[in-house]
Amino acid sequence: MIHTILQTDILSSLGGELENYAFSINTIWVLITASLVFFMQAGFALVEAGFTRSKNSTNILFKNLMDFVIGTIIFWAIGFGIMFGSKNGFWGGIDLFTRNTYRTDMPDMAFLIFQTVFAATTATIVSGAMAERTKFNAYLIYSAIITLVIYPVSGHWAWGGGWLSRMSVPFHDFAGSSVVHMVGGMAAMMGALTLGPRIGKYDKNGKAKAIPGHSISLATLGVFILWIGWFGFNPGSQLAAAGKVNASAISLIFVTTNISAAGGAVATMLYVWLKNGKPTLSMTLNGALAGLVAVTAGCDSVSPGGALIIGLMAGVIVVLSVEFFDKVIKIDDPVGAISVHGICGAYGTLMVGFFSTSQGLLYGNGGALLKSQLIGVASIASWAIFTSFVLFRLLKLLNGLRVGKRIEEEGLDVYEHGETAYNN
Amino acid sequence: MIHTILQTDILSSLGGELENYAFSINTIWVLITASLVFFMQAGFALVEAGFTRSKNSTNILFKNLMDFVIGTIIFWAIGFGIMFGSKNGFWGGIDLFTRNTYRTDMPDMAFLIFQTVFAATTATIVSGAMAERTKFNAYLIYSAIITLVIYPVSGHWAWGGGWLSRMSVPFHDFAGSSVVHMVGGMAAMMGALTLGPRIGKYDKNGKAKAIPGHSISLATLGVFILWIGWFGFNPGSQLAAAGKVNASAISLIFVTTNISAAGGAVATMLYVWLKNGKPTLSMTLNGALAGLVAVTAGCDSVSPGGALIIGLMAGVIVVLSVEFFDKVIKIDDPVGAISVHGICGAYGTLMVGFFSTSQGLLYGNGGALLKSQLIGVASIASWAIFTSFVLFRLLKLLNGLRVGKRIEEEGLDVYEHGETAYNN
Amino acid sequence: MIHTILQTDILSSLGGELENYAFSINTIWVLITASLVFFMQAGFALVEAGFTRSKNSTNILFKNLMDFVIGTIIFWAIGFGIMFGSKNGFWGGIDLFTRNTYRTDMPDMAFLIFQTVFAATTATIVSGAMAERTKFNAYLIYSAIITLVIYPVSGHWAWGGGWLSRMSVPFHDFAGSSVVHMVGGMAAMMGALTLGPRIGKYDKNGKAKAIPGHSISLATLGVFILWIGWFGFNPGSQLAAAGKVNASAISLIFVTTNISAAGGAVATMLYVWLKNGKPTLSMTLNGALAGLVAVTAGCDSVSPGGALIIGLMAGVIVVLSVEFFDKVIKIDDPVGAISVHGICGAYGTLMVGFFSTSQGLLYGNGGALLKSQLIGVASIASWAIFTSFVLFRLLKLLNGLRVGKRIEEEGLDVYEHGETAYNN
Amino acid sequence: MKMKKVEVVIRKSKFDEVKDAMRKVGIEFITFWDVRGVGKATEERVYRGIVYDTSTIERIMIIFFCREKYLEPAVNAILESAKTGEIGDGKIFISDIVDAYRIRTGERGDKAMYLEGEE
Amino acid sequence: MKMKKVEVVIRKSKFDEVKDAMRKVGIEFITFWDVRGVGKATEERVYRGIVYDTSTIERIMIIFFCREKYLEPAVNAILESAKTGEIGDGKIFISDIVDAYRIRTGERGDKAMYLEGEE
Amino acid sequence: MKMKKVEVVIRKSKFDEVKDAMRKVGIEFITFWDVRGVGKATEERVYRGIVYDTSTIERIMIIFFCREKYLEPAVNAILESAKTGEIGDGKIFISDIVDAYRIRTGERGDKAMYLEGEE
Ligand SMILES: Nc1ncnc2c1ncn2[C@@H]1O[C@H](COP(=O)(O)OP(=O)(O)O)[C@@H](O)[C@H]1O
Ligand SMILES: Nc1ncnc2c1ncn2[C@@H]1O[C@H](COP(=O)(O)OP(=O)(O)O)[C@@H](O)[C@H]1O
Ligand SMILES: Nc1ncnc2c1ncn2[C@@H]1O[C@H](COP(=O)(O)OP(=O)(O)O)[C@@H](O)[C@H]1O
Repeated sequence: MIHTILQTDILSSLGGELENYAFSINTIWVLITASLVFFMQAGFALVEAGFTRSKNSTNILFKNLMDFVIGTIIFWAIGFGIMFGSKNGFWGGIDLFTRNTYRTDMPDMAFLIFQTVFAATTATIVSGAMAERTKFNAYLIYSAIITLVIYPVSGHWAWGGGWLSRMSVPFHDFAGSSVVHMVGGMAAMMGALTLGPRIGKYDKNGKAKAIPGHSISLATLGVFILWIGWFGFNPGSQLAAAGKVNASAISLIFVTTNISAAGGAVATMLYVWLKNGKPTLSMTLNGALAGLVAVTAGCDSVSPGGALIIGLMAGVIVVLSVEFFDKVIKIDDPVGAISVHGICGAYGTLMVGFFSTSQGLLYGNGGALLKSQLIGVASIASWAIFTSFVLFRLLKLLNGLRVGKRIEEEGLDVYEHGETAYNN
Repeated sequence: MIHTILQTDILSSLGGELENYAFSINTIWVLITASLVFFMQAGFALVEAGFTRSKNSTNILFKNLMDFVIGTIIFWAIGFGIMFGSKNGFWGGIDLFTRNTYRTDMPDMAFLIFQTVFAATTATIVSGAMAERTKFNAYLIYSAIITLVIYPVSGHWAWGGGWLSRMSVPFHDFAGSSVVHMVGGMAAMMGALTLGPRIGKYDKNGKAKAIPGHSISLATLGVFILWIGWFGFNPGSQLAAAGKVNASAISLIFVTTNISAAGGAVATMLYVWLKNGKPTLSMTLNGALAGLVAVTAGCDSVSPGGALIIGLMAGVIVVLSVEFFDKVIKIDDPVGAISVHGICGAYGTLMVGFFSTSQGLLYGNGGALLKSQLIGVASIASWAIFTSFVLFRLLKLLNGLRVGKRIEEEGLDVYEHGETAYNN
Repeated sequence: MIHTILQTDILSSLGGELENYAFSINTIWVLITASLVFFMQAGFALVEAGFTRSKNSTNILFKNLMDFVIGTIIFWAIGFGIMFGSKNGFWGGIDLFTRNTYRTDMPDMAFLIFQTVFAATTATIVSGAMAERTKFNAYLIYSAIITLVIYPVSGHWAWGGGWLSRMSVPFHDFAGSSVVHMVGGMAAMMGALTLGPRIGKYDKNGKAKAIPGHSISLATLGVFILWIGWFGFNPGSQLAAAGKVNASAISLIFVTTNISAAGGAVATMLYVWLKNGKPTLSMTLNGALAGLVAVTAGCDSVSPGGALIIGLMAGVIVVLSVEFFDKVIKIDDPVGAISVHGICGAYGTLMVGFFSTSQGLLYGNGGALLKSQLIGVASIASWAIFTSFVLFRLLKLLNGLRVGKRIEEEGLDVYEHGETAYNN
Repeated sequence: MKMKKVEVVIRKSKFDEVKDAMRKVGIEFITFWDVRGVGKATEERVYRGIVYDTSTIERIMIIFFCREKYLEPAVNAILESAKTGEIGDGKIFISDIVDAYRIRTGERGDKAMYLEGEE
Repeated sequence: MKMKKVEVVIRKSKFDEVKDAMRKVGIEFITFWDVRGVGKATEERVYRGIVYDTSTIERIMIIFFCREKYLEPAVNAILESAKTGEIGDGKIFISDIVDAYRIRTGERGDKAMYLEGEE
Repeated sequence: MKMKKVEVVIRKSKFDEVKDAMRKVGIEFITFWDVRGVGKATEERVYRGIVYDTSTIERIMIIFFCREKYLEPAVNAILESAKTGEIGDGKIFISDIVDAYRIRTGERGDKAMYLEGEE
């Protein structure tokens, strides 16, 4: 008797202390991984600049900076509330300047910054596909709107307590293959489609021509940075590190993330090698990213072996997809954003239905999760395609989306910014 | 009775354990953020190299490397003691090779490394303003002296228990808008003034001419790196992460830091756009840095909204300041270090007097803190200006500060180092 | 009596919780430092690309990417088991896809990812010495074999419970001066030797000619990235951060690592300055790396002062070694990998025998440790030299190791990959 | 033997078209590089608050050496393909050369200019 | 019609002065690019311990085509503005051209060299 | 006074040899830069799945101006040192110049071409 009274007494007095440490550990984890995710902005900037021509480098770097800047302000002001508020299953409602309380296991501000860097990722994906011909002011507007509403709404469905998370078998997109990457990739597709291809991309007979990027060194550095960023993106999405369960989860996520990336790179390299006779770096870089995007949805629930297979397939898919968009549909996507983020994002989300060790078809759990994944991918993709289609059409109509011919030919740097990226 | 005896007994036996974890958590936090702050060296190196001409790239990169190298050794050997010793209110005294005990909540070595990377930041700021014309050996000497005495002394006043921290309303410079950045910026100003402008910077009529940097790609990458470095700089300055209070503090600091940077960038972009008709990246990069510098003093005590306003104003101030130094005072500062670090550092420190949610004028707390801030800024700036003035004059007299005309014209890389940065 | 019963009761109920936190703290530490070590891949890629000619940039970047990719898969599949299994003192045996249990203080997956990034480092060191003339497919094969067997076996001796760790005075290589760097450096030496020098490296009279790298900006950035990577490499090797002992250990390691790097850089700079009349950056970058490599073995057990001395000497040794290989033995090593990793790795390991504060000769502990260090260095070096010699000879015989003359002259980028690194 | 040297300054963006047009009229060997031109076509730039009037614009310089009979068609091909009609289209300059060698074979003069059996 | 081609190799650091000096005497169109010169002006370099005697120094090559009457003032302007008096100042070479076209208008010869109505 | 201008397009990889060979026959001053050549020597490339037939290959352009008596030895030196025998070795073109100046001294014509007292 004395026993138990005492014990509870002591436990409660210590329990608070202990809880404090859990709180601290989670906070540290979320903040550090948020820093890594932030760094992905630099990765995207370098990949996109490296894969495009030097006459447009200032422009593309500028866009990559500004989408984060604008995203930071807008997501804080409005987007966050739409995504994580609890209004209803479709959207979260308005929480001006994010002042409500959302979490008890970490400070709301930690959660906010983590979500902010995620939101900015979506916007930044788009700039690559629309590179070298998009008006700067149009870019600022659509990147604002993506962070303001497009991303938060479908984000709410999956992550904010919305309808996708309330299905009997909830849609599972752990770190955002669909919520972040596919949304970005689909918006990229609609953007590139609305814009039309760069001058010189297709000859009179409609044959695709190569427009090599200006610095594969920058692009490669960018991919390494994105890769380390993903060590924030995926394990950070656990949103906790305190306790054995969380510690084991984030460790597994590190491994699956890394192996899938490796799988993507090796598959692309080999496939291109067989197909074209030479292993090419620019494509292999896309392959690594494809593996990373694809495993993002299931990084917590697949085995390392499953992650390898997901990555390997992503590495082939991304090549086929790039060529398909380039040569068949003829949407000009200078950096391959549609394929890497859009296609591989959708593919990776579906794979969870097969490879989830607890719920996947291949582990004898039937097709219930797969069905949820299909619903999730279809609904999020539709949302992203529809809203961004409207957005880009409106922008084209009201503001103009594309720079003039002369500007495109001589470079956006000089005409839009009066500044060349490279000088003596 | 038994109760309490037992309890204390158990508590003390567990309390030790618990304290151990707090110790661990703080240590991890300080070490990781120190790593991020270290990375700022790379950021500064890239920004300064990117904003100057390729014929001087080896030189500026070399300087950025060596100031950290020399700072590491000198700050450990002597500087740290001067800053954190407890001799008196003016300086901390000598603790050769930092062997005393300073902290109980983390290992002294963790504190030392964190302070070392801070000290090196101050020195590195100076190189940008004096780029493209300063003798290499002179650079090594003055960067040593800054870390040896200039920075540690005023640092002692504010952070080492010196007189600024003992005022009735203590001076509040949380992470170093003044202690680090303004000191660097003021030394930069005296250095650039003593050197005189680069050949070709002003024409016969004294009109400023543009000397574009050689790679805005490197400069942009540098700013992204600095930005992530700031996620170490500001939240790391909490020097603790254990417990809810600390966890909440560092989370808030992440948010305010990020929002102010965004505010700085967006304000600069818009302001330049309105003024010159085109948004320019090189200036906007400075704007982001201006926002970061400005919020550094108050990142722990302002609200996100306050941080946004501080950043927005910094973004305008930095443009005005750059033009003022360039066109009116005619101090040639190739990278804008004086404006970004000196002016915005001072400005940001003062703003705490207005925007501190607990002590600020705008929150109805009167002008006491603002007065302390004024005293702090004035005294630290005076110290930095005076000592660096003497330092540069002496250097000029005894060693020479500026390379010869021929060397400046053909590039410091070949003549000072026998090495060009770019080859085939 | 009641006392103790109660106490144990409560303690055990809380102890589990506490242990959980220790587990979490260790996991976080290992994962974050693993991320930093991963980032070293980018550092190596940039250093190697920067120090070689632009016509081979795609190739060298590609190799740096692929060795990590292949290493990830192979080390997980087989290498890890060989290294950490407990078969016998010579090798650990096979644990296909790393499914056994190895640790109780952190998740096995955390340990796996940390060891994976280490393994990849060894492979990546080799590419630099063999740059600008090695066939791409040969590279893939040998880099696979290094991660598959060469590195894991000697790794097992020192770190996996093998015979070096079972000596009466165990061999002490804390973070891998020998296990990682010397192995890489020795393989690099055998590779470069088997390949022969680049066309144009030696004139008809056998005089070494300079072949400057194409971008010292990239190389410098690479060194900064390696430096921050080392803040993962060395402190991460503690494999724990929970508790005061661990926290103090990792803090000391930060300081010794940083000071030794600084020592290396400053010594190289001064020595070259005295010798050739000019301080050169490219060599000083090697000096910093030499300091980092050298302190890696003893970073946990030397004092900051000891670390400084180790670094200073490394900075001189690396210069002598580079010149020795270049001018005397005439092994053409474009980036200095043999000297930095091989020679300074061996040197640093031996120094532990002198400078270890607990066991070193200079602290009056006799020569026992030094003897163990000698045995360790000799056996690991022999293993690495012998196996890589066989490997490269076989590769040369069966597959060919070197590209054709025309390809080497016009650049590997175009002929091996159909892709130039730099375009307009 | 009559050989001419033709130097052409064109817009960078027109390079592919010009190259193709020249190939069509039989000019297969050309050498080119990036240059900057100072002329009337200017674009105002602002660097960090300082407006600098620069008339410097990136151009491509093409040179080729050809036998006289190719000259006219080549010039016409360039005039057509490089033209935008806006200021800054560039110039063509023609001068004489007195001798030529093909390094691979050591052939001299006229023979250096075409490949035996391909004409 | 008499037209000349002038090729000038100068120090990089003198470019702005030369350009301004030429503009003053009426030469508004020039084309230039970075070159490296091998000559007597050498600067010893050490790369990773190996001293390499390189006489390679970065220069700027300017070419312009002008009518004969502009030639002398232009040459004098260059001689003055590009001079430092130290080894390595560079050279000026003059040659004939036989024809010229303005791509924008197709104008030929003399007319290609100046803008109608601006003279 | 007879002065010639020699323009040479060579493989990048042959530059050092050519430079040394020329120095041996007395040509100490040359100017060179990177160019790209379009010609018969092609290397197929694939960029992101698109094969692009590019005949564009990096070359170095050397020009030097010399007195006539140096011409033949120089040409021979180049022909020998730049040759690989494979397609793509490049060309040499020779033309007349009418005048030359040394900027440092203002010396003109023949005198601009050699250093007083060094001949
Ligand atoms: N006389 C000239 N000498 C050298 N370069 C010239 C000359 N005229 C034109 N160019 C080159 O051609 C480019 C474009 O010529 P420009 O005169 O602006 O075209 P347009 O005559 O069509 O207005 C210039 O930037 C310059 O590089
Ligand atoms: N005969 C020449 N042919 C080609 N380029 C030359 C010639 N003479 C000089 N140059 C170029 O001019 C540059 C400087 O000339 P240099 O002869 O060193 O000047 P100076 O005669 O004043 O000493 C050289 O580096 C080279 O690029
Ligand atoms: N008529 C020409 N005009 C301009 N450049 C030429 C000409 N002929 C050759 N070249 C240059 O020389 C390079 C190599 O010449 P190429 O004709 O391929 O050599 P080869 O005749 O030995 O096959 C080409 O890429 C091109 O740059």
